[in-house]
Parts: sequence; structure tokens; C-alpha cells
Amino acid sequence: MRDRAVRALRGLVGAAVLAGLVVAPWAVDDYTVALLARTLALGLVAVGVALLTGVAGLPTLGQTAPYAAGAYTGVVVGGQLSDVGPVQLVVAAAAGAALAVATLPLVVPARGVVLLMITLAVGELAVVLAGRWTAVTGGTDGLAGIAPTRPLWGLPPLATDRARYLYTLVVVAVLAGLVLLVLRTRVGLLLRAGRDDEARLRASGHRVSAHVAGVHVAAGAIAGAAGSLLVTAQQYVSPADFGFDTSALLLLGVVVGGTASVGGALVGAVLVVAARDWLFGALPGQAPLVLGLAFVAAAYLLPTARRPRRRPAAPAPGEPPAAGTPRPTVTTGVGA
Amino acid sequence: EDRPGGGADATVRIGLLASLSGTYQAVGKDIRDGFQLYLSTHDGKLGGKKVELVVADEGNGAATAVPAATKLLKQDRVVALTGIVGGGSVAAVYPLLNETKVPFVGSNGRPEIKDVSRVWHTSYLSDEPGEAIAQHVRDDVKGSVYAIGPDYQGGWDELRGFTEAFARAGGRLANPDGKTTFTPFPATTNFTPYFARIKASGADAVYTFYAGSAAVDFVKQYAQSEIRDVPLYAAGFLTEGGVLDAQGDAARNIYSVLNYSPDLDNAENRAFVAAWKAAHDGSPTTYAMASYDAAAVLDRAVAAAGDDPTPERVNAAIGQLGQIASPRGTWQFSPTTHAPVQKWYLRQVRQDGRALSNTVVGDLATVGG
Amino acid sequence: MLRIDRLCAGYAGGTVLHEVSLDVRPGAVQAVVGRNGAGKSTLVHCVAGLVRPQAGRIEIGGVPVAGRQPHRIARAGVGLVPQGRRVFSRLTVAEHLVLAAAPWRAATPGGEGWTVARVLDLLPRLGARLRHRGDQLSGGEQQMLAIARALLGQPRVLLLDEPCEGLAPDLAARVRELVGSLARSGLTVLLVEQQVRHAVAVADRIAVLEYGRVVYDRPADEARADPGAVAALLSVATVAEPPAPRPRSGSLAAPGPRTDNPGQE
Amino acid sequence: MTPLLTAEAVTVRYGSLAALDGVDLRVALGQRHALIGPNGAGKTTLLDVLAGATRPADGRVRLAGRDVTRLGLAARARRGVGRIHQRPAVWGSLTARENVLVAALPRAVRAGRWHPAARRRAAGRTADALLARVGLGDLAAVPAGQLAHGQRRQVEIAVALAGRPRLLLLDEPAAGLSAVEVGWLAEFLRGLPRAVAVLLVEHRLDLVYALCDTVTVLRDGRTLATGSPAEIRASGPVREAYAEGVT
Amino acid sequence: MTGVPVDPYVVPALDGVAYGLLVFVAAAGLVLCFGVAGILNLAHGTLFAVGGYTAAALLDGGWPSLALALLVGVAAATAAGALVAVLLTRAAAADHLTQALLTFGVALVGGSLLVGAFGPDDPPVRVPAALDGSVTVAGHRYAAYRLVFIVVATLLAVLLHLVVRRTRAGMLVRAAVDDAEMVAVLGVSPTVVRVGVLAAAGALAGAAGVLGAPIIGPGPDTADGVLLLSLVVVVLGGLGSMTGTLLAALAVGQIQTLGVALAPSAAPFLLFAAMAVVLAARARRLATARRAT
Ligand SMILES: Nc1ncnc2c1ncn2[C@@H]1O[C@H](COP(=O)(O)OP(=O)(O)OP(=O)(O)O)[C@@H](O)[C@H]1O
Ligand SMILES: Nc1ncnc2c1ncn2[C@@H]1O[C@H](COP(=O)(O)OP(=O)(O)OP(=O)(O)O)[C@@H](O)[C@H]1O
Ligand SMILES: [Mg+2]
Ligand SMILES: [Mg+2]
Repeated sequence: MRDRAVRALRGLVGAAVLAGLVVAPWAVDDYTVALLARTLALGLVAVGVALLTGVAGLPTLGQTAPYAAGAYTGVVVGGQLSDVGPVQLVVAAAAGAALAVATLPLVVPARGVVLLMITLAVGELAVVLAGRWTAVTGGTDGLAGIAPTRPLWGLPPLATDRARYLYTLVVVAVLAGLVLLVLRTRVGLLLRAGRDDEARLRASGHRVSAHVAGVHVAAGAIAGAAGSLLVTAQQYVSPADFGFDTSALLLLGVVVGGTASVGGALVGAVLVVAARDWLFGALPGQAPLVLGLAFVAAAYLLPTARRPRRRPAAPAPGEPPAAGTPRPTVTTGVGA
Repeated sequence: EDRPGGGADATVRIGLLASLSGTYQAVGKDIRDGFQLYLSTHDGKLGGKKVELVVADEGNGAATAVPAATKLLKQDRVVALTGIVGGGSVAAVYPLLNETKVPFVGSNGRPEIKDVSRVWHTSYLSDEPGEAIAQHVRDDVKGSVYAIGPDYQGGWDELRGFTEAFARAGGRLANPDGKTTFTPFPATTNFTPYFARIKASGADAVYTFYAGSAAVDFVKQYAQSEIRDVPLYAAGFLTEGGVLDAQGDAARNIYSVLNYSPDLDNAENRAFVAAWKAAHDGSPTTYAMASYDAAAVLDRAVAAAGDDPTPERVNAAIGQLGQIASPRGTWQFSPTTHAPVQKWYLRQVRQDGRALSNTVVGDLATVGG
Repeated sequence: MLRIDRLCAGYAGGTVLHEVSLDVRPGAVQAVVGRNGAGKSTLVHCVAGLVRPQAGRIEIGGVPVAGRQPHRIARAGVGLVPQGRRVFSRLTVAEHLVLAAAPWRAATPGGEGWTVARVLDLLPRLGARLRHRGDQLSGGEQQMLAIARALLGQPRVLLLDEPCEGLAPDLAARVRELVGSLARSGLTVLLVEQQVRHAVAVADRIAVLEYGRVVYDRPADEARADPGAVAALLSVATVAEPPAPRPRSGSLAAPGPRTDNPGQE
Repeated sequence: MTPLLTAEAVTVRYGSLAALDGVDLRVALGQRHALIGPNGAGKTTLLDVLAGATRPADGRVRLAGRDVTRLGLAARARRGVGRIHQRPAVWGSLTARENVLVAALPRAVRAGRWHPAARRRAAGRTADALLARVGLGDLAAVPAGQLAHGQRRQVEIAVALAGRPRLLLLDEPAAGLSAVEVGWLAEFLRGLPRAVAVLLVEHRLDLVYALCDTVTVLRDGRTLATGSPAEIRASGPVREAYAEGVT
Repeated sequence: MTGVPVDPYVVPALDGVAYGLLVFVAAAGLVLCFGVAGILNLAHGTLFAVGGYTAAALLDGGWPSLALALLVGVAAATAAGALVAVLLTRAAAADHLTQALLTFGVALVGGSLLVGAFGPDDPPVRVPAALDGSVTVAGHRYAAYRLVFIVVATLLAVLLHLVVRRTRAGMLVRAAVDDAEMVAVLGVSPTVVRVGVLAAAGALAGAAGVLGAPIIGPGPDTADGVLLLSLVVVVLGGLGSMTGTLLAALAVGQIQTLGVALAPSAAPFLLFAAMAVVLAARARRLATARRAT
């Protein structure tokens, strides 16, 4: 019963957040709008994280790497090639996807906690690289004063917070909608099946490694596009945008949003990131404390928390038994 | 729209952004306290107007600094912004300053910025401490010097300031390739392998820059290493503030260069130190002093800006201030960099009563601008 | 010994058991049969405390246990051989045996206690696999281990959920024999069994569960005398002729979209 | 009869234990072949090797004449090997229908339905038909993780059939099924197209004798005998060995 | 200057051993609760910091104060660990990610409270005078206190291995990871097992915090650093294997010292690059050896 209430509450919160996002530019001040634009970019990364972590059962802390690749590519494209948003988006997404392809040998064989640590390493390496590749990235101090983007050919550049926000909102809505549509096809079905039991999926003739590689690359592309959005939204970028705390916050946002749901992830990440940003301004010095309490409360409210589950006696065939890995309960805990 | 207008009893709203949580919170809290100390010793007024100080948390860097600064600038609509611990945060906030046309009187680090028309600093530029001490090290050390520092923008600037001036003075680096050794930051907690390299290089002295917990680790491990007898010179933060307590005896005899020391003998400093000690444990740091000075700068600028201190007027007034009397001695803004032209001091960690403290042992060059 | 009184239970999706009542005397074997999904395992799990009853009473030796924590029920002397074995995949057979030995109970009433030696004597195959981990055993070996684990807990009430699944025929026969002799020595047994033939052979009473309701509960002698009755209730078909598809009704796991589909969260 | 599947001298070792020790097996096209033996004889291990889940230390496996020893699960599934596991393996968070759908999709792709919607429709028809056939039509929308033990096995049977295999490997499909469902199952296996070969591992000998034309007895990783049900029944040594295996 | 070329790698190599062992001690609590019991406790670093701050507050340079600090630090961290367990109880049936959410929240709150209580500066830590110096090893000077860890870590590794593999308690913990319900059916409350594990892990973290304070001093950053390093070695070590974790810790120690000394320019990449490659290689090996039943 309580689960149902919480779920209903969640639905309400989700709807309220989405409605709020649409009316925000006319309802709140510039500060909040600027903050929301940044937050939405992160929300888009969260869509990729949810795709990997929730839908496909491949938990990740490394989406900041393609996110960073997309952001810096966006800067370079903006400076050298074109100030038109969609061009930057496409090239940045390609950069994110390319980075994901480069890391495939590392991530494809891994699952569960091992994957979590590998992606953590990838993310950290990306940040270190971003901090040292001064010629492109401006080093740890970052790049400031990036030229504004044009939303489309022939339109004026985005000069105000509201314009930047609306651009971000439209792009995020389109991309998240696209992901949702694709997930409604057999792709979503196969990803969820792979999360439950991989060997069984192989035994039905599916190429699981290809699915895994595909979803990594897709999430990379989404993160890349989000990187370009971040640049457009805040006209500034530094390695600090891609640090471990960003990864952790994204993952937590996705958990708060309900792991397997892409829309929930978007809302969850937006809520978590907005709460953090808002707290740092509103309660100076107390933000971590309040944020921590909020996380604890959220863990209690999650409906998945108390569902009885059936556990098979032997490890699921997809799980390497010799690893000594505790079953990534990501799969069963949420599932059964 | 709600910006307070003219009148003698009007208020001015000042934004202070500093790390109150995260890695740099010790520095951030000093900056906040220094500013508040100035206010509390001046009736809570700047330029004769009541001050409403809005404090926001910079967190660990740009990611959290930008939203907090956005709030101060766009929601609270402050007349001037002060504080900011991290150079990266300054860079990130800079476009917002341009957009909102609010002057920024920074009290700590700062990256290279092209257009400083609205940016002022009461601390110093990162390459100045090294520049100020290089000649002294050259004269004092008979032999080569090993340069080592943290691998991020601040570390690069600090060490570059030293190595360039040192080379100009005819000094020789002991580093094998003649280039500074940079350690991963903030990941490095164990410096022993670097000490082994220093030992192998046969250096006669070491110059470094670390701050915060890295400074504690560096100094404590240095004192137990094979090179503990090699003289250590540093930018002042190595032994500044709270880290000195944590380092304890390991810090004894370290030389550092800084624009301030609590034992400076001038009237402003005596008043400042006394007021500080009345409110806090221990002695004030350079961070607190710089923030105190930022308040002093704003005090005079707001007074000069007339009845309706708009951001533009305050900014213009800062440019006209001239000499500023401060606990560190008198200084003034450089017309080109908008950073102080000030005197630098050589300090050494010595016993001072029961505690160790940074004692001034000599004046170094006047640098800045 | 084991009294179940108007027990209702189920899951988030709906009620599965409807007013189930059973009374098992000490030293008796109560068999429960029923089609897949009838609620047999749910019933067993309720007694063991793994599913919380929605209503009704469960008494063990006169003490009400419904709603108690599973480990308390276990300490009250209830042992379980769960369906699907559920052995610990990363513990060796030897470790299972160490863990299962219940230090807080001396012996089964009326009989000498189960020792590791006695269990291995009964199930010699396990003795040859002592160093294997749970997930390195064959299906039948896992089933043996699940039985051994339950016996070593020195239960007073033993819940067996299809204990012979996956056992080779002769071993299955020996396990059924064991069930009979355990009951004769005073143990109370609740036995879920798919093969009516076998259930009737060892049980003192036999109950048929259908859509979560007890539709038949008689002494086994009666069932033996009239084998058609139980079979008809189960609409047992011969291997040759398939039965008509069964209807589904009641509140049992209503088909259709469930709100709690975890995949949709 | 042409052999569809041959296993030659297959050996699988786990440390010092030889779970399979030079096992030979031939399953002909359309044959109903049973594999019996005491617990721990190596039956499941052999199915693992045939399905491509375990790589043998020695020996080879041929499918329709081709050496498939080095092919993995997916590749063999695409060559027509279907499997039911001893412990029901379903996709717990997918509904029963989605479970069958997933298995039916590759088949629909191979059948040349390139339009995704057509493909999905085809797979959906297969799924509905199969679920109805195993008697789960009314539980199609329930997540498989919430089904009873026996119901999961029913789902798995449907999943295995959805791939339209040429060779069905069944590991104790009747275990945990109620008498009614066992009846269904038997009917099912009998009703399979003659082209489909079945390798059935089962401890319920009544079912084995009623369904199969050939029986192989495995014990301690070795084949003890192969023959018709009547021969196996009559063979003294076999009965003895089967009984001995557990004492 | 002696004029004789000094081998610059002796001390880093030795230091790598001591540092690796220190990392192992710091990670020991996490090996228990995450590696063995499968509970992802992101508050591990905070428990360590509790021990560290206790040490800073109580140590005065004498031996009795070290004993007292150990006692108080272990008690405080045990209590904190038990508190985490109690908080986790409701969310216990959930997956690692929910555990991560909850324990990360606890870590944030705990970190804020610690800094609130002890201030933002790194407090000084005074080791007993006998250990506060350096000794000469193979002609090189070396911090004496670090040598202590060679003893502590070895003891701890052996002890943990025995407890986890040989005692009934250890078996219960491992069994509860597989199937908590079946543990309950054996008559043992899984909640008690969980609270026990987290309390024990807290005790280990507290002890490590006290002993490690002179090297990884307590400060606002300590918790994060310790957590990250611990996670790295626990996962690298193969989750739950004491020998594996010990080897991983030693490897990490060598990477952070000898690796840095040999290739200083690669220093920022070394640890994570090595970790990613090793883990990926292992995952690949496991992926080829999967068995389906
Ligand atoms: N965890 C669960 N969540 C929701 N519904 C469940 C769950 N477990 C079982 N059910 C439902 O409860 C009903 C009864 O299940 P139960 O396992 O008790 O049947 P059973 O008689 O043991 O069947 P079988 O002979 O197949 O083992 C089934 O319809 C099943 O779908
Ligand atoms: N991964 C493994 N590691 C070690 N030994 C194993 C492993 N898997 C199986 N075995 C052993 O190999 C032998 C054969 O196992 P298998 O599962 O093939 O038996 P089975 O004939 O299917 O028996 P059952 O009828 O009980 O299911 C068993 O003794 C088992 O203990
Ligand atoms: Mg059942
Ligand atoms: Mg088997």
C-alpha cells in the first residue's frame, strides 16, 4: 500500500517537475533559469546513465568522460567550425560516441561492481587529461567567455538566460523523447532481458556483447550531446564540471528517479543537482549536511527498498560465479 | 528593482562567495571571518552605509561556485562581489560579472584574465611569491635548488614565478631535466618517492608550494625523510594558518615568503590582530587579512561612490583609491593588473612562546603590477 | 502440533491463499497437492515466516507464530526444505553442514539427534562432495544438501516443498521412506508433492489446494481407497490425453497490467 | 538416420573431478533421445557442452556435420539449439509474454521480416500462441519473477520453443510440474514436428519410456549403455548401476 | 653530497610495501562489509575519519594515550557502523545502488558533523615519541611509524582470513549474501548478521583510523580519499578474498611509490589506468569461463 502511495507521489513529483520546467523561464528569475539550464544538461547525461544502469543493468560512474569529450568538442566546433547549435550537438555526440567506442574493450566484458570501478577509472582519467591538455581545455582553470550559440541557421545567437534555457529544454526533450521511443521497441525489451539473465539471452540466439557495446556507445553519444549543451548553457567549462562528484550525483539522481525509468532519471537528476546548487547558495556551509539527509530520506522512500525478492540458489548463469562478486543486485534487487 | 536607493540610512548589499564546505573550507572560512571582522569593527557599515552581507558557498570549485555566484549576482543583485577561493571558480564566475556588470574584489587566487576592468584583487597574483623570494634563495643557497609543486593551474603559476625569476638571477635547478616536478593534485598523499628523487638529484635546497592537507603531508613526510636536512623554501601557504598546527614540529625552520605575517609591526596590524584574537583562536592568516582588506577597499569605494552606490560607480571609485593602509603595510592597486603592488616578507617557522609561528626574518622585494 | 486456521496470504499483486485451514497432529505427515500456482509454496512460506499472512492464525505446539520473524519460527523448531533448493552458492557442502547444525536445539523429540555423520550416511553422495561449493553441485546434489541442511537443524516440524524434485528415482524413494520414519519418531511433516501417487503413499492426511483454497482434506486411507477422487480434483490427465485448459477466477493473481511491474518504475 | 548431433569423446574436468569422461552421443534428426542416470552423473554438464555453455577440455561436438565445438551459446542457438535449464531460468522483470517475445525475435528476423513492426507482430503472434499452448495465456502480463516455480518452467518451455529449434535440450522439464502440466508437456513433445530432435534428461522414467525411442544411461561421466527403452529396462547391469549410483 | 650515486628506488620500493599495507589496513573494514557481506558502505571513509579525529583529540605522545585512543576510536566507529546498519535495515533488501544512496547520505552528514565538531583544519596528531622518528634501513632513512604497519597489516590479514573462512560467524555472513531468507530459516536473524558485520567493519575502520592518523591525517578530505583507495583495492582484490586484497593493496602501494618514482610524468594516470586494465582483463577471463545451469 505504502509502495503504491510512494509511487503515486513520485508520479506527481515527476509531473510537477516537468510542468515546472516548461513554465520556469516566465515564472522565476534569471538566476534560477540559468541554474536550471545547466541542470538540464546534466539531466540529459542522467538519461544515458539510466539507460546503462537501470535499463541494461550496467552501472556506470564514467559517463562524465564522453560528457567532457562532448563539451570540449562543442567548444572547439564553436570556435573553429560553426556557431550553430545542432552542428555542435551532432559533432559533440559523435565525439562522445567515439570516446565510448575507444573504451569498449575495457567495459564490454565487465559487469556489476567491477564495471562500476572501471568506469570510475575512465571518468577519472578523462578529468586528469582534461586538466592537463591545456591547449584545448584551458587546464584546471577552464575556458571562460565561450561565444554564444545560434539555435538554428539564420537565427540570432542565444543572448539571454531565458533563450539559452529554452534551447536546452527543447534539445533535452527531443533527445529524451527519442530515447523513450527507442526503448519502446524491441531494443528496450532486449536490454531489460540482458539485465535479468544474459546467458539465457545468448541461449536464445542474441548477440549480447553487441547489445552491451551498442548501449555504451548510445549513452556516450547522449552524454556528448549533453556536453555541448552544457557549453551552450553556461558558456564556461572546466574539468571540475566532470569530476567524480558529478558522476556520483548523477548516479544518485538516477537511483532517486527509479533506476530503470528514463523519465524518472531525468527528473531525479534534475532534482538532485538543482537541490545541491540551490543549497550551496541558500545554506552556505550546510549544503552537504542537508543533501546527505535528503539522500537518506530518499533511500527510505524508494519503493524498491522493501519488495520481497526471490533469489535463485545458484548464481545466475550470466554472472561469473568464480568472481566472488556479490550478485549485482542491480539486476535482481530491482527486478524481482 | 529592490536595489536600495540613496539616503544616509540606505543599505548596500555585498556578496561574499567562499568555500565553506569541501577541500578548501579552512581558507573559505578565514575569508568570511576576515570580512566580517572588518564589518564588526566598523559598526557593520561600509562607506557609511549599513551592509547586508550575503554569503554563499563556493564548495569545491567551479561546478558549485557558478550557481552560487549566479544567485548572488542575479537574484540578490549585490553591488559588489568578494571572496572566491579557487582560481578556477574565478574563471567560471568571470563571464557572469561581465554580464551583470558587477565589480569583483577578490581576496584569494586568480587566473589570467584578459579584461580586468571590473576585477580587483587584494591578495596577489600566483606567480608573485616565487618571484619575490627567488633572488634571496639564489643568494642564500650555495648550489642547486629542486623545484616541486602540485599539478594544477595554481601550482604551475606559483612554481613558474619562482623558476623564471630564479633563472634570471642566475640560479640552477637541481631537477634532472631542468623542469619543475609536478605531483598529481589532489591525489598525492605520499611524497616519499619524490623525496627519493630529490635525494638522488643532490639538491642543496628545495623550493615548493603546497596548501591545505597536501602541505601537511608534504611537511610531515619531509621531516622524516632522507632529505630532512636539506633547507626547505616555500610560498607562504605551506605553513600558513591551520596547517601549521597539524604539521607541528615537522615545520620548524621552514622558510616561506608571503605578503603578511601576524607579527608585522604597524598600527593597522596591531589593531587587526587584537580584534581577530578577541573573536577567534589563534592568529589571523593572510587569507583573513586579504578579505579584511577587501572590506576596507569596498568601505572607501562605497563612500566615494556617493549616495547611490551602483555597481558601476563603486567600480569606478575602486580605480581611484590610491594608497591603502593595511595590516600588511601600505599597498596600492596596480593600474594594469588590478592586483596589489606590495612588499613581501621572508618568514621562518620558529618557537613563539608555546606555539610555533611564522616569524618575519626579513623584507624581500616589493612586487606586483 | 501445526495448526493453520483460516489463513489468508498473498503478494503485492493480490491475495493467493483464501482461508486455508489445516491441522497436523504430532507425528503425522500432511501432504498438500495442487496444480502449479495453486499456492502450495506460499502456504509453506507462511508457516516458515517468509511470507507475512494477511489474516488467520498459525500455531506451532499451541504457540501462535503468524507474523513472527522467520528466524524466531526456525528457533521454535521449524525446518524448511524450500522449493528450488536455495543452497548457499558460495559455501562449501561442509560449511553448509556446520551452519545448519543448530546449537540451540539438542535433538528431535523422540529420536536421537541428527548428526553430520548420520546425514552423510543417509546421503553418501554429499560426503564425496564436501569441498564443493553450492554452485558447483549438480541439481540432485543440491537437493540432497537442502534436505541435509533442514535435518541438521533438529526440527520438530518439517516443511518439505517438493523435496524429491531432481532426485534420481531410487533416492527419491528413500527420501520418502525417511519422511515416513521421521514421522513415526514424532516429527510433524508438511509435505508438498506433485505426484499424487507418492503423496498418498507416505501421508497420513492429504489436502488438495486449488486457487488458494482447500478443496479436499481427508485421511490418506480414504484417498487410497478412492484414488479417483483426488485425481479428479486435480483433473489429472493420463499422459496420453491432455486436459481442457483450466479457468482462472477469483482474486488469484489477476492477469492484466500490474501496477507494480518493477520494469516500469 | 542422419545424425543431427554428434558428441565425440567429450571430456569436462573440474579440478581433479572428471564430470564427463570421454562421452560419445549421437542424436538423429527427429529422434526422441533420453539421457538418464543417477545424480551427479554428468547429464547437465553434457547438455551444457552441447548447448555451448561449457567448453569441453577434450572431444568435439558436431551439429549437422559441422564442428561447433568452439562456438558459443548464441551461435549455436542461431544454428537451432534450444534449451531448458534444470533450474528454471526466466527474465524475472519481463512479463511472461515478453519472455517469449524476446526468444521469438531472432527467429522473426531470420524469417525475413525486416520491417520492425511486422517483425514484432510476427513474434507477438508466436508468443501468444505458445503461451496459450503451455497453459499460461491468462498470466501473460505477469512479470515472470512473480510466477510460481512450475509456472516459470512453463514459461521456459515456451521460450525454448519460440526459437523453433531443430534440437531441443530439455533438462528435467517435468520436475516441479503438476500432473496436469506433465500431461501437457508429454502431449507437446509428442506433437512436435518430426524434424525436431529432442534430448531429454529426466528422472521420471515413466515419462522417458513413454516418450523416447532411444535411451542413454550416463554414470560417473561415462556412457553405460544406449538402446531402446525396452532394452534398457531389461538390462540388469543398467538397473543395478542406476540404483548403485545413489547408495 | 657523497659523490656516490644513490639508488633512488630502494626507499620508494620499501615505502610502497609500507604504504600498501597501510592501505590494506584502511580497507580492511570495507573488505568485510562490501567484499564479504556485499553491503556497499560508502560511509566507510567517514568511519575511518572518526578514528582519525579520535586519535588527533586523544594522542599526546605517550603510549597510554595510544591505547586510549584505540579504545575510544574503535568504540565510536563501531557505534557509527551499527548506526549505519540500523539505517540500512529498512533498505536492506534493496540493491547496491540504494545502499549507495543511503550510505553516501550518511557519509555527507557524518563528514559535516565531524568538521563541525573538529573544525575545517587538519588537526595535529602526536605519535608516541619512540615511533616519531626515522630509522635507517639499508643505508636510507625511513619513517619509523610506517614500519608499524608491516606488523599490523599482516596480523589483520591472517585474522580476517581465519574469521571469514573458518568461523561460524564468517560462514553466516557469506551465506547471508547469497540468500538472507535461508539464513533466517536456519534460525539466525539476518538483521543481526548485518548489524554485526557493519559494526565489525566499523571497528576495523576505527582502529585503522586511529593507527593511520599519523600518516593519513584526519581532515575534511580524509574520508573521500580513504573510501576511494579502499574501494579500489577491495574490487581489485576480487571482492572478499583477503589474500587478493592484500596483494591488490601492495600493488597499489608500489604503483603509488615505485611507479611514481620511475615514471613521474605518468603519475596522475598510473593508478586508474592500471586498475581499469587489470579489472577489464580479469572480467574478460571470467566471461569466457561462465557456466550456465
Ligand atoms: N513473489 C511473488 N510476487 C507476486 N506473486 C507471486 C509471488 N510468488 C508467487 N506468486 C503468485 O502466487 C501464486 C501461488 O504461487 P505459489 O508459488 O505458492 O504456487 P505453488 O502452488 O507453489 O506452485 P508450483 O507448484 O508451481 O510451485 C501464483 O499465481 C504466483 O504467480
Ligand atoms: N562448476 C563445477 N565445479 C566443480 N564440480 C562441478 C561443477 N559443476 C558440476 N560439477 C560436478 O560434476 C558432476 C556432474 O554434474 P551434473 O550437473 O552434470 O550432474 P547431473 O547428471 O545433471 O546430476 P543431477 O541429476 O543431480 O542434476 C557433479 O558431481 C557435480 O558435483
Ligand atoms: Mg511451489
Ligand atoms: Mg542435472
